[in-house]
Amino acid sequence: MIEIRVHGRGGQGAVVASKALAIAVANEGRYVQSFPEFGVERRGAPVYAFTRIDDKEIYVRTKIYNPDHIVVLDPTLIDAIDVTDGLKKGGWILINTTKKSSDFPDLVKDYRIATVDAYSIANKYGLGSKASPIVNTAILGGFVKISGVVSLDTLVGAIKEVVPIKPEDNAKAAREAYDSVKFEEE
Amino acid sequence: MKQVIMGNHALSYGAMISRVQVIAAYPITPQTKVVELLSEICADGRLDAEFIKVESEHSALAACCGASAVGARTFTATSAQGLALMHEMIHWAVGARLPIVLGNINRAMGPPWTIWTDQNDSLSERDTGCLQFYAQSNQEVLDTVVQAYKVSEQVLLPSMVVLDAFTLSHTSEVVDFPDQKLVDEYLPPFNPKYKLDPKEPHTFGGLTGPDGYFELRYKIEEAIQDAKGLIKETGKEFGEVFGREYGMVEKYRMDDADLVLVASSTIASTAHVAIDELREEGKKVGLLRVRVFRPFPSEEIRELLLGRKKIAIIDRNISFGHGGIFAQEVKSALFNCKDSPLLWGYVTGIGGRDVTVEDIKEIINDTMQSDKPEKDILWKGVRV
Amino acid sequence: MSKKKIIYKSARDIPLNAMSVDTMLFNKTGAWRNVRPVIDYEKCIKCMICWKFCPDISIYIEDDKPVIDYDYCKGCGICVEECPKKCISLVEEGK
Amino acid sequence: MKLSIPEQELVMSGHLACQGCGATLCMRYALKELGQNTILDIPACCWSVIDGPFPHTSVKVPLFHTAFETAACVASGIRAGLDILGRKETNVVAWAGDGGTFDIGIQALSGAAERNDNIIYICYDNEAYMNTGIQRSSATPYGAWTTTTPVKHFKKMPKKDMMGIMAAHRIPYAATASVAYPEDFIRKVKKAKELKGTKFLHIISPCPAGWKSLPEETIKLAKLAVSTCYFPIYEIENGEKYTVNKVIKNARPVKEFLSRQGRFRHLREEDIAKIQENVIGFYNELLKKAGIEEEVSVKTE
Repeated sequence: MIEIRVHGRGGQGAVVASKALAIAVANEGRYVQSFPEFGVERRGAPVYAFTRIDDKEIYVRTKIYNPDHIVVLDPTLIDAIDVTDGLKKGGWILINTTKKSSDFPDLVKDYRIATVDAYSIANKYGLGSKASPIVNTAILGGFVKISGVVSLDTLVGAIKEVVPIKPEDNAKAAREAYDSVKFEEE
Repeated sequence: MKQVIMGNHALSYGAMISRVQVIAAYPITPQTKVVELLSEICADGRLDAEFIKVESEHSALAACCGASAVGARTFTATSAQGLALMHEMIHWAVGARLPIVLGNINRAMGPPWTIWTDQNDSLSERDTGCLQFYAQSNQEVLDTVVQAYKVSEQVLLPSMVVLDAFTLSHTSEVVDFPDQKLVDEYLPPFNPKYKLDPKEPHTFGGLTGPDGYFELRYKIEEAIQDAKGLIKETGKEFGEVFGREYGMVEKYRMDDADLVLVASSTIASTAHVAIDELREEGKKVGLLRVRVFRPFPSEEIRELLLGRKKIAIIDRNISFGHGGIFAQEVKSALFNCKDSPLLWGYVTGIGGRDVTVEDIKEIINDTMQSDKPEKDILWKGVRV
Repeated sequence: MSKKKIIYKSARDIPLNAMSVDTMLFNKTGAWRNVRPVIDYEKCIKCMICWKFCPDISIYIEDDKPVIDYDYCKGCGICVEECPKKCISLVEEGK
Repeated sequence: MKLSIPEQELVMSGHLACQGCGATLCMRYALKELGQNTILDIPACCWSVIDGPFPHTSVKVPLFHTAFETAACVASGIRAGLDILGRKETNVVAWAGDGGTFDIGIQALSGAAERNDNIIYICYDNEAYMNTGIQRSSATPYGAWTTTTPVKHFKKMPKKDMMGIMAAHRIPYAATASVAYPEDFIRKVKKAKELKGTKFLHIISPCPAGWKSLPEETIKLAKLAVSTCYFPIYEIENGEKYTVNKVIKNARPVKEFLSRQGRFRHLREEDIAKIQENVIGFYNELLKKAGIEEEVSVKTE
């Protein structure tokens, strides 16, 4: 079983990201659950979205307390909240940022850091507004590369299924992030 | 001083002598006399109260919530469809911990239209956390309103005082009016610690996540359990001051009874006569009247029913798909107990069909002659 | 008024009717923004229109001039839009 | 430095409203005038969440959260309680969104208005059920997208004329306002405070999330709502005396208001023309009721 937590802010598409990933996993014939942190979503306020993946039917129906990997759509969250809460040692942290993983000294100690500049990719393809670009599909491309949970093509297919507008641009953003994500290969 | 008054008016006078300060009510048969009298009482100054004539029962209890939240003693009354419409606001009064007293005239639920009595309306509110008192006489109606305020205002939960349509609401009988001065001492003014007060502003009822809601509900259960002791205490004190003692239940000729009939409201009242007549025939039978349904008197039920040979329970209600509600609750109180007696659950009197002394004697005799109940629900008097 | 989120450890100390006992000031909503408004006091004519239209009450008045409280400013940009002198600019949050 | 509105703040920072939320400004302005001696009751709406989770609050006055249908009748109850307890000076304010006012709470509002209970009912109108994720309400305008009026079936009914309904109740005072003109809104809150009986204030309050508009343009939109006559600003006393504030002689095309909002992006020219026609028609009716002879025309530069 693989458990993933996506961190974002209200309106940034964390929930859609988790859903797109779930569809991709299902399209590859595996079992999946995708659910938001059910609470009060407000534009700008921190939100969480979860995806659970397994090869057999998933019976557990609780929150995810110890994710294997986390995805951080909004870099400012890193100072605002403890994004690593419960994260399994050695898990991936994919951060939407222009910084390098070495710029996160205290994270690098226990976890594997990957970075991708999803903001500029999103702006390049006109996803969301300048003030709040929509980075969810871009960053998924990066996540699929580092985690390998599904193939890029399956992900792109799922993204086209789930995004409300600009399916092609979202697909391109995912592919570009897939190629540009930076991480140290062990 | 004694007067001959109907049950409805006993409710109004109960509110009057409790010096309620805000009334909000909407008319519904058979409760209309309650609000009509209260309107006169307020108009001619016998009661210094604001009476809001609202446009629906839902708004009636909502207005009461507002008034109670600022610290005014509030009252409303309704029946059947009106009580059902209030359901959301009964939850609200409980969650906001507002000690409103609500008179409910038991009336069967429509459709079809009916204005006659049964208990399905009030019993449908049994899970809300609102206390429930079932009176068997107009005197008890009046007395219970006063006691309900005293209990509610200590546990900070609303109370429902229930009386039968017509067999009490429109039946006049002698009622002794407690002396107002003594009532004022017995029931001090409502003075809540926390209320809506600009001088000490608080918000009530804000969004509460799983990290706090669970504890808030636990405290409600704690409070309604505390109410058991308070109900006995205030009932005893009422006896000392006014000469009529009340408790969670009423025991009638139960000491050596092998078979105990459990009943409530006016059926229980009639049952006194049935018990007397059967006693004359040498049958060792007794009556346990359940006066308080919430909080449920489990302790009294165990203390008074365990060890008996047989129990017959009369429900003037039906929880569809499961049976009489008093029967279910008595069974659950006796479960896990050693030598819990066999229990016959009878459903009768639905929709106001009269339940006579003969009917009750038949129920008791049927129970005596059978060695165990053939079915979970024993319908009595329905033409099948 | 403490600046901490209150979590009740047990039913014993929780107020009965979900009554508030503190403000929301613990919630530094400044963390929500990804752009921040910055006032150019050279051009500011102290008309206080920015103070007037701030939904987060995070522009306060200090010796007759508007000061932005970045603890709470959510970066909505209304002040930037409404400033008659266009002397408030939006700056990318610490990228 | 003279402020155009009272300086006191009875709403505090840290509340949970979205960036650029109009509703927070409505509350901020109302409380500036209502002052500390005020009790609010709030049914289900965005403000039920904006105020903050238990045990925290963002307002400095007592607030009673209540069920969706009951804003007005709870206010009536609070008023009765206060009056009998001799606290007649306290302002009792029902504070609700458009859903709680135009739809589920209209019965209780009509009841209070018919009884002329001494309360102030303020509806901040963001034109849909925003707290539950932008579903249509009867306050949603003709043509608008919401999650329950998808683009192919945008809202066909016009916005319910709540002021007309309140006028029919002959209440002492009903007025509309815009969050872009706090001075005007606060003057009306003050007037409501000083009158006895039921007072109804209806304030247009843009919602970036629901209108699919930019957070920074909340005030700009609230100004355009007025200058295009989309949301006229006026007062009605005792259901008959109409006063139009900010009389618009030549209105900016309503397209300027609509085009800045994603919820109208799908509208074709003929839909916009229909809206323009209705907006001007209604405004001219209003002018007539206020005894103003000339009619408004649409600027076509």
